[in-house]
Amino acid sequence: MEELVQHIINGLNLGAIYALIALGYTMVYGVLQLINFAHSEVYMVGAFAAYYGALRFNLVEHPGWSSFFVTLVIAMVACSILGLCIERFAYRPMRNAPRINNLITAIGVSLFLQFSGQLVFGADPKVFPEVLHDSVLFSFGEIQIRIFDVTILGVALVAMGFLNYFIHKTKTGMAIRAVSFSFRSATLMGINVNAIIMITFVLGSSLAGIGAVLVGLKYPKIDPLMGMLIGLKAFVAAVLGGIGNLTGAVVGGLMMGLLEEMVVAYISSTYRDALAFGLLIFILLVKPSGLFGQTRVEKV
Amino acid sequence: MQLDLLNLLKRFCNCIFYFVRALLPVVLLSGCVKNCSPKQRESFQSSPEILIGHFASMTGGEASFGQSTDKGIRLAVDAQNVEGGIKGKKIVILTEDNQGKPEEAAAVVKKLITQDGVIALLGEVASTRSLAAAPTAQKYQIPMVSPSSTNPRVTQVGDYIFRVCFIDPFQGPVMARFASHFLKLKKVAILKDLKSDYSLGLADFFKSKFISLGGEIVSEQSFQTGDTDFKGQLTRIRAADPEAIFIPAYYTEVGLIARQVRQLGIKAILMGGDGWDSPKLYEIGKDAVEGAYFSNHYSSESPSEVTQKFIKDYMAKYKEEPDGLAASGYDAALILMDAMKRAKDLDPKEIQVQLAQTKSFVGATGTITINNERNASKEAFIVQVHQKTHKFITQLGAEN
Amino acid sequence: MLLKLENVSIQFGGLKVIESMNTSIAQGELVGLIGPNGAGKTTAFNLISGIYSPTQGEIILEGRSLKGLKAFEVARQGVIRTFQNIRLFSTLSVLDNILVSMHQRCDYGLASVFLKLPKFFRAEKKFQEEAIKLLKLFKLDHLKDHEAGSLPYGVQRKIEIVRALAGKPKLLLLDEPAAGMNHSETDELMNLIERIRKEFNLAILLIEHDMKLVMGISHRLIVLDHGEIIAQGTPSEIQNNPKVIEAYLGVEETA
Amino acid sequence: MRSIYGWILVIIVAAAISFYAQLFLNPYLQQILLYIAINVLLATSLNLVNGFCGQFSLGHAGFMAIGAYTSAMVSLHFQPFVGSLEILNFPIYAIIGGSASALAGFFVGIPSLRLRGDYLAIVTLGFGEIIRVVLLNLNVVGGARGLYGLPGKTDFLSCFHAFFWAGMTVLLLWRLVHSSFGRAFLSVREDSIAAECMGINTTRVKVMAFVISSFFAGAAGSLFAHATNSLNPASFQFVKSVDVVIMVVLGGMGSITGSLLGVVLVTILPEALRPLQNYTHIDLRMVIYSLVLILMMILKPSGLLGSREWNQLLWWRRKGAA
Repeated sequence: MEELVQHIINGLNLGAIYALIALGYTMVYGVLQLINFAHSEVYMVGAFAAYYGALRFNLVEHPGWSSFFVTLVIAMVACSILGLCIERFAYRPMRNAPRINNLITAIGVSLFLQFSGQLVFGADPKVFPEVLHDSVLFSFGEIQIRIFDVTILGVALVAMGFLNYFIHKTKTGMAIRAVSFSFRSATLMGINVNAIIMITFVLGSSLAGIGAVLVGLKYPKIDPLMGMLIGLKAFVAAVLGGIGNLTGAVVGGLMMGLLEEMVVAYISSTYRDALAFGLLIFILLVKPSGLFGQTRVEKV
Repeated sequence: MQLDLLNLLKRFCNCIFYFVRALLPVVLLSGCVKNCSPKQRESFQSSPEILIGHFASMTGGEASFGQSTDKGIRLAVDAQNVEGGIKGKKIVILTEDNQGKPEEAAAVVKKLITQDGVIALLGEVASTRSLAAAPTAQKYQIPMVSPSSTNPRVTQVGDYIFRVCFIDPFQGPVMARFASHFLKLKKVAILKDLKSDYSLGLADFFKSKFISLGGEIVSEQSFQTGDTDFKGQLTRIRAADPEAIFIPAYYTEVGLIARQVRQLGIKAILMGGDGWDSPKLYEIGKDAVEGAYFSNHYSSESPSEVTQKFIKDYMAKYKEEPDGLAASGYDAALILMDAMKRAKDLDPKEIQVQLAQTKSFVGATGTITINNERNASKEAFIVQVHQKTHKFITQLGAEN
Repeated sequence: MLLKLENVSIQFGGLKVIESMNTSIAQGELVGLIGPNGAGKTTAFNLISGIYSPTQGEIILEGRSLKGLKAFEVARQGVIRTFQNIRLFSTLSVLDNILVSMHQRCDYGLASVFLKLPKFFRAEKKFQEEAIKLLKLFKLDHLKDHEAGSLPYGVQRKIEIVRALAGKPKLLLLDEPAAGMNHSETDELMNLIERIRKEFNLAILLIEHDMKLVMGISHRLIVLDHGEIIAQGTPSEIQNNPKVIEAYLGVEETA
Repeated sequence: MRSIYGWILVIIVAAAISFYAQLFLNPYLQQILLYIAINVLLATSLNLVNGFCGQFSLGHAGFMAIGAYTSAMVSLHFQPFVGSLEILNFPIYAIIGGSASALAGFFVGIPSLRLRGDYLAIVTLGFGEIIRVVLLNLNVVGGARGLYGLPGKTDFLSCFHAFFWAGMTVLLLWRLVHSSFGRAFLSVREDSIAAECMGINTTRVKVMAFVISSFFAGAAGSLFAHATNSLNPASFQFVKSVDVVIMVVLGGMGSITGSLLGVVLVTILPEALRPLQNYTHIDLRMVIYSLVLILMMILKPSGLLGSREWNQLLWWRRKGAA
């Protein structure tokens, strides 16, 4: 029985990280109907920005909550800047090109960031600075709750809470939702669509930055290709929950984390990735728009 | 349908134009590439430099392995060039990237041999890419020395394929003998990397030997290169309560695995293979890898002055500590150049003959003798991780 | 009786869009379907052409029920429609647009396509000639290689009708063919519709707001309001039917 | 009578290329030429689904993998012709590989064709990844260790065989697209609801496109397996599907000539950039490749040839297309 609880804790942890990154995919898709493949690379750059930032301000010497938050801010700022650049130079010119061209551009940007990352940061894996010490908070029997587990869940919940508040309670949030419902009518209603899209990219990218720091602390190995696998899984989670729907991304992320953990724990670890995609295909065939997405009926 | 000759003719030449138009770029490119680097075989003697090809994955998933090997090779070659090269000729290393893809490795080796006219090949770290390239090297009779492919089948491709590292059937049992004789272990778990043939090979040979020595494999789990979370597999291993966990993988994953082993409160001893050898192992693993054992080509503490000289030169040139792959690359280049020095002339056939006769060559990774299967028979070092250093424990030779 | 609707109704969620429609269309008859905006005319079209399936009731074509048939099976039974907002294959040429509807009658298989057997050439020639004959009827054959999407609005409307005709329909559903046309074009369209009805012995169901056109050529009219048929009959009967006037013009405020 | 011209032309061109390759090109460039032939099969077949039929598939590498592994397993155990006639085995392997992956195309096509646009892309992407993971775990096909010792040489005959397949694929797809079926594909791309109302069974048309395209992808897989004499799941990653999609999109969606151009460019660009490395000492190839891709998408969204074919480009055969 204790094994199960331990697996659930691991699963929730993994799921929280997937959810944070999935939110980035969902927000950009909501606004631009674009699968932002480059989002996984924004996450990677966030991790490296935190790495170099922590070394630059030698936060490693005195780890603790203050330097943890400084690293978080560094990563969020770096990711937002990168997100803005991608939107400005790669996606804005493509605004009214056919959907497939947007997808190819997104893949192009993702490949570009991967390979230039290997050149700039070097291909060898680096060690993420330990800005926060990990220790067992409390444990009963075999089960252990560590500081990192709590921080990850805590920071993820705070970030999602803020996002939820921002999207549903503030004016800009309403504008973002308007743009995601209908691009043209939002422009007619006097919403500065470019600004809204930039804000969406900033929000999505900073969430990826938070995810990067959390992953960096828990799994302190970073390399230029770290974004690929976790990005694909977070994207699958976003689609699972219903691409374009915020709650869907969070639920999808948590579900993905838990299910992956359970498959590895009780079935066989070899089929872990196959599970992720098998689940995705099953859900999409049963409910094409994902768990929370609303089916868009094509009007004749 | 009356036969309209003119229309027929027009349609016919349209089709010709259609295909020629599609193939124009091919003709253009190949033409230009062909005559801007015409390297014919006979000109080996006349060409001013000795060309050695190094095919490696400089980008893609295993870029850091390819790059370390390349640094090791260039260190050895630059040192030799300072002493006037070989037979008065400067040695040039042509490194081509195969992005970690087997089919690219095959194409790149063909380029190095037939277009650049290399007289010898160094490469590849991973057995899958060595196996993809070996048939080509054998077909054109260009000697190929692999620094660290441990799959036994690589050298069985042909008599022009050599390696300077031991093979899985040797390294796996060495660790198994160490575990059962030295550490007196009975219950061991295995965690292997599904996507790497190096890991699968080592795990299988370790398992068969360990069981034959009366040991028991209590749990066998696997993961994939690039994974970061191993809690699921490790929780299952914890349930099997092993005395030790054998993790035949590269240091890139082992550091993280070790941390999570300790986080889950598993006290088992950690064991591994030559893939662990890198200063980054301790950087990532911190105290989780303290006291872990792994088999390796050499120990950075080994008294042999060739090893110490290698470490000193490497630190001087690249300002970072070398890892096992760099040491293997260094030795592969040294052995190849040693064979070139002994060869009558720089003909690949001659070099192949000399390579086969390499006897007890003292390299950075210990004394290497190329046996008749063209593998390196050498001692395996068992080392223990102690802070940043890998403390020398013992040396185990082949089964006596 | 070509087509019979037996208390057909459909609801989206709670909203009853069509309320037990009972009507029929005879062979060769031209029936006008009129009613204020949002009365459910286009939904009725979608029901008959198989895009929506009715929640209750039955649609019977020549004695056979269309229940459960997909839109393409209904089309192959001979019920072909045009659309309110033009849905031509815009990047294809006019000729290709017409040929698409003939695909259902294409008798050659993949083998004859890959090996270009004589059967393929014969069928293609037959289709081409048929299509050009139809286009000549509408005096559009000079545009056959033009991109359909780049042609003027009125021409695109006609092409959509030709495309429907190419499917050899028994019942042709025209959804506001004269929308956005001026008087002279509407008159020309009226004669054209009359001509094709006679020449191809078609039954036509016509949705139209232009009363001059509808009253002019319809044999019978069905008036739809809020999803219910409030009146059926000849144009003259409908013109002074009080319910129809009320539906269109609303009731005077009694003092 | 006219139907044989196509085949004669294919044979002539395949023979011409093979002669040229044997006489002038060194083995490295012959290998690249073989990869071009294989990519022609992949790109033109994917263009049928993405370009002509408007369905967006990101799992083409999965179909190629099925074809490659099925034909490799067959060729390891079953060689009907031996000695000089050995070349005749390879068309059989290609057909077996193609049919196996056509079957897979049928089973993937039926459920996933209810989806539209991005969702179909995701399901096909998922399918490609599942195939790769299954192959990794199947020890009977060598798993991560890979499959070795497949027959096949890069000599005149195998080069001719590869280019014969490439030419045949272009010819067959050209004829298919210029027939009534082709118009059915295009109508589904333009407006599937309107097509359905004109009597086109859109589901059957989409499944047919999927099955034909996966047949040629399977055949390409078989050619690939016997050109490199070894197979490893690492060659069929998601990046491989992306490469094929890039060839189709760069060349021009809905233009077979465009795909040919896309294939030649995308296969040759990374190889042509290799010499650049000696000057810059760092490997910029992939960085330049992805930059070219982004710039192409911004400057010429419809691809090099848009949806125009070669005959529309020639001045004397100008088809009135505006």
